[in-house]
Amino acid sequence: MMFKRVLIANRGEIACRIIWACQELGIETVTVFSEADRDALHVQLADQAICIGPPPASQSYLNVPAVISAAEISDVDAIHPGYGFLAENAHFAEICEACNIKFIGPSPEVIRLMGDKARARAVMKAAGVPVLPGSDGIVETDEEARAVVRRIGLPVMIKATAGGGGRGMRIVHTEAELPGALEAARSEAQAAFGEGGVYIEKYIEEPRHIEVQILADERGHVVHLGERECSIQRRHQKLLEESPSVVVTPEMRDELGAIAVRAARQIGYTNAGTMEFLFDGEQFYFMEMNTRIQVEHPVTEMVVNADLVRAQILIAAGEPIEFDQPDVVLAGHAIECRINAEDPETFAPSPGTITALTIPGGPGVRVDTALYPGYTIPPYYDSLVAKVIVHARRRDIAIARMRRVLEGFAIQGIKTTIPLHLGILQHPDFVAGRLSTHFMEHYAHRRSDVEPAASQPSSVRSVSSEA
Amino acid sequence: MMFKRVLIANRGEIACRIIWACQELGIETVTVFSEADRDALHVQLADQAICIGPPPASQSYLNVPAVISAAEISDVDAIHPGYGFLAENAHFAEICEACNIKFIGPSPEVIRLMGDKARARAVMKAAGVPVLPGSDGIVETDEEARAVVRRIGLPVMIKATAGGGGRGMRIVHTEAELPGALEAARSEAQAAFGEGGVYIEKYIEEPRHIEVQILADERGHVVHLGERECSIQRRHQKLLEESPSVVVTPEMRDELGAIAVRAARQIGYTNAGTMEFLFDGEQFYFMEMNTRIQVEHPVTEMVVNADLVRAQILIAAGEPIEFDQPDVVLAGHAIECRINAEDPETFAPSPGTITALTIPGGPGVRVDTALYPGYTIPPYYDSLVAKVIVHARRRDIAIARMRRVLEGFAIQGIKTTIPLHLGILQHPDFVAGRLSTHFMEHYAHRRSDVEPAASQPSSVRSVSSEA
Amino acid sequence: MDLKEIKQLIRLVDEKKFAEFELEQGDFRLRIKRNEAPIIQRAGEPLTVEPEPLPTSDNDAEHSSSTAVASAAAPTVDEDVVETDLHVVTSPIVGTFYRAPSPTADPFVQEGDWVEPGTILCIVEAMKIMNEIPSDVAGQVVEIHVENAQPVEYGQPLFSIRVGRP
Amino acid sequence: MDLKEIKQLIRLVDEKKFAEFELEQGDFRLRIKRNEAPIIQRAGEPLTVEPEPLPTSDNDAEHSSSTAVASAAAPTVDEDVVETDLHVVTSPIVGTFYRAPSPTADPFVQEGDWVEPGTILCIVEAMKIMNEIPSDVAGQVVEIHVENAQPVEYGQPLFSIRVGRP
Repeated sequence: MMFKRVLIANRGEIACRIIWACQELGIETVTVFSEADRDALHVQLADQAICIGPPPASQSYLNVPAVISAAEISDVDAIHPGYGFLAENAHFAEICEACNIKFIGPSPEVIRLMGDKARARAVMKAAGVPVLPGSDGIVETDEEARAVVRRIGLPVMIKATAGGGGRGMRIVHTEAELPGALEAARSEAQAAFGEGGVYIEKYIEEPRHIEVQILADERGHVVHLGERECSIQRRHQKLLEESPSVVVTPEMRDELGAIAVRAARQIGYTNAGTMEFLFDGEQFYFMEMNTRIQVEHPVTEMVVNADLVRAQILIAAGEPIEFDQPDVVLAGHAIECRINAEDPETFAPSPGTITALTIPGGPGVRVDTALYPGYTIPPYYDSLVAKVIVHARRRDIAIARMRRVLEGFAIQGIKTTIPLHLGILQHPDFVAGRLSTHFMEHYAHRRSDVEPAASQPSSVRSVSSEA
Repeated sequence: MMFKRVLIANRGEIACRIIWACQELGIETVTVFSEADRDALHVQLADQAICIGPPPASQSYLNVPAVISAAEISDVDAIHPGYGFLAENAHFAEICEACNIKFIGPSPEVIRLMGDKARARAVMKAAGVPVLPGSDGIVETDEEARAVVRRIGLPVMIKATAGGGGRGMRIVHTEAELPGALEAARSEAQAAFGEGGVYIEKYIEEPRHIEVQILADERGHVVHLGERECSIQRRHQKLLEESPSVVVTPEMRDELGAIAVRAARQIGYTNAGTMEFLFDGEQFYFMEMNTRIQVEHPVTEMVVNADLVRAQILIAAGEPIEFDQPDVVLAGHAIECRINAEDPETFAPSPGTITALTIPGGPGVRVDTALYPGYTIPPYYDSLVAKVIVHARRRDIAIARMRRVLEGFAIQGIKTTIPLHLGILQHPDFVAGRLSTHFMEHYAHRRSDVEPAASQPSSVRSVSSEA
Repeated sequence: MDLKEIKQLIRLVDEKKFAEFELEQGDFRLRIKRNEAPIIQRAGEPLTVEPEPLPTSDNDAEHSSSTAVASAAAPTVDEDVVETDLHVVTSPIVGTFYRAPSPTADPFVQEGDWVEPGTILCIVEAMKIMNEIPSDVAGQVVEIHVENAQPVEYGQPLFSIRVGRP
Repeated sequence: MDLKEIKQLIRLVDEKKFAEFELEQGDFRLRIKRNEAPIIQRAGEPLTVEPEPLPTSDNDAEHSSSTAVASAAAPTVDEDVVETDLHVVTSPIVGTFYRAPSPTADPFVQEGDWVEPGTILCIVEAMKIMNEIPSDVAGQVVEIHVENAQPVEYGQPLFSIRVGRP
């Protein structure tokens, strides 16, 4: 039965994106906001908006009782958590269930399982998903760790089982480093996540980050929507994503997709989800599964002509997926740039007031943003201010299109990462599709070699960084 | 050989659209502007901009010597005429040729042939294209006219051979009306076009306007890109277009496309062109061919994932079309609304300064506009200010998407036709796909029946008309 | 026009407090513009544009009535509430406002009642938990801003209390 | 207008706290703008964004040099051009500016020459046609704004002529 009213427990572009999807389905929208977001676009787009707390996210967007209470007083049927904030909080999903409010996402059990990286790895391995050679779950002692290293060989990566965002991670190149690295990773994980458990995996030197999007309805129907390549990262934050990946052949896509679909079925996955893999040039290794919509979902939407947020809502309402696996055909090439309100040189956040905004149009261009002229970006939340997505018949045309869109995209009043993106887009390795998750380190390194001081690559134009 | 520099002899959204296409191809752009357009977006986007005259179009954008002279002083390889202005001016195309500047469009001969409606009809008929029963060319005497009417039956339409925009047209329901209608059409045509020749065609009561997009390169390769339905018109001005048409089956599309491709080959057509047909529910009848890019080209771009302006430029540069007929697959459904700066009730032009502008994002949304906040729309040119195009897997989703985009599209400072479009989008006949070129007359009629005074249909929301 | 005449014009425009002044006379053109209502800029803060709600659609009409629950309440207080020693108790949580501990009980306070710091003013129910909201000042309740059993958002004004003792 | 007079104007505009001031007089153009509060809100009007030209990209830098051909010419006039009785002859067409009837011939006019209405000042070539541009006033040519054989756009200043007789 279709929802009458949905609460969006998020802010920024993804809150707008979810409101748009609800509007197209004829669903009323209720949004929550902190005191810092009274003028935010999501507050203005929704049918109803409820202030749930002061600016810090811990007291508003992450405040479970406040969000649930807002859902209760507005009498919604379901909550869409977006990404970040409460999106992968199993406890929150449980409370929704207890309050008879549908959480738009997988079950709390699946969220919890996939949130424990060591357990997720074990479950996926059991489901026939290739995983990196490594320890069977958490490594307790140095002796255990040494045994694992001797079995799988160096280098290895120590990872926090509760991890994310690069914290609690250590690369180990020699056996001698092992005890110290274990200790450091454990205490970092304890500090960051309140849980010190770590596990060990084989470390791949120059991997690509390739992920598979799946959709699973509550009637047992699971489809995959091909892959996204997200190798362009800085400190484990994705900067630019594309679909399809230049290294994935149709055969590899079918195989990887089939593995993902089978595993999703096996763990009882429902709603949208993403399995992230490392690719060493020959094989894929499961890293983790994200049990939510992802920032980069639009590149998949562009190449398969689907609406993933619409699909999430329909699935949560008990509806079947609107298409079958054979309907999913990746056509053309899509690229997304995440535009952050940051200094493109120092990456220092650049909150402020938008004094001018011009969004270019034309074929194959999509811009998802919560900005509008006159809007003041508050300093409390993450710095993503716009997602620019382009689609074209070929990757080279998509790159040319993204360059012209970014060069014509005027955001005044703040600094943005547009000049950085323009630099990436014309980098010979990027143009040739020679990517790895270390691309940005090499990029920064090369730049500091070739061009000392703070100068930009000559053709990186400072489109929007001049206030 | 690819062009180094192209002059865009136009303004508004289509000038921006052409500049964007050039930028993606690495081509430098030169744009011309009148004194009224000094702050226009196309002037700001181009690499170079040349003032060619005072505000009236006759002294600037329609001023052939000024445009050619601008092309000469800026040393361009080619001119893209856009639509309107000089786009179907055979004389202009000839001068370009004489000046060794490539006109991005078909040859002057083909433009001239298709500009003479009676000759075009005869040539198409000879090329095997179905045309409406009617006179063989221009009708000189009442006797001739009466003979034609007796052969093809009433009602008939009298049309000016130099016609366009509904001028020089008369519908005749009885033989008695014939002499007076001929006289009236001739003198109207004489006054409007300086040429009084008229011809007679069978009149179809409730036709659909369906047109076929073709591309023909200069190497003899011709493809069609399916049809667009443009039945929603007001006084022969299209308001809303879609692709595909709900009444065109894949078999009909193949057949109509094959006819269009064959005819294009026969007349030596090159570059982008559109053959417009009337459809009486059973058969298609050729009306005319437009020898230029059309306003509504984006709906085709969305469903076939192509870039028609890019294709025009590549073809003019002697390149082959980048795809073959089997690559052209119409996927999903696209709708375009032409947003005019007009009062949605009276259709009075509403020039003015844009005080706020918010363009919604999300999947399948494209907005081509030359507006920006602070821009003042001059009163000299046509009132089209934005084209909103949506694309979705199904027509019903596309309609829902267009509604939410228009409801969220804020243009402040001027009145726009957005409320009118919202009214059309929720009209039961539109939703059911029951269309004819008289849709708007019935729509206006029904409204004045049901709702007297100036009130809007209850759910036509005045999104943007409040300044 | 010579300098002297231009100066005279400038002084006149100034004196008359016009916002804008334009004069064209053949080749001569003069334009003067005054900044009547400069946007408030607080020290150390970025320039703030009027926080007028973005007009996106007629949804505005609907949602502004909801979003304005908190923001509009304060500006619409009655004449007699506009006092300098008035203290406003706002809701510390999102929830449902109850004036009494149970449907049949008497309200915690009425307009006109005198309260002390710690006096329970109302309950805001959130997630089935009844949160008692105490007064943080001593004074007289002059206005109760919310009807019984109505939803309240974070920061929404509940009571106006004139600070003091009887 | 000489420097002293311009300074006087500047002081006056400053004193009167105007936000913007523009003065055009023939070739002379003065524009003063205060940066303090760029957003003006007039009573009863929606918030108006400064109609400043949209800065889209660094193309700006390039094309403004082209679009500004005409508009920038005035502000960069030399001291001696800042005169009140100055007449500017602009190009009536787009084309190429020639100072002489043929490459080897003498220029039609030089700076300092006296001209009558109808005196040919230059040729603007458009589409292979040599269009002779006559003076429409009597006076002395004080500045020639365009180099020989350079492209000119519609409305671009070509000559400044101090109106009068020798």
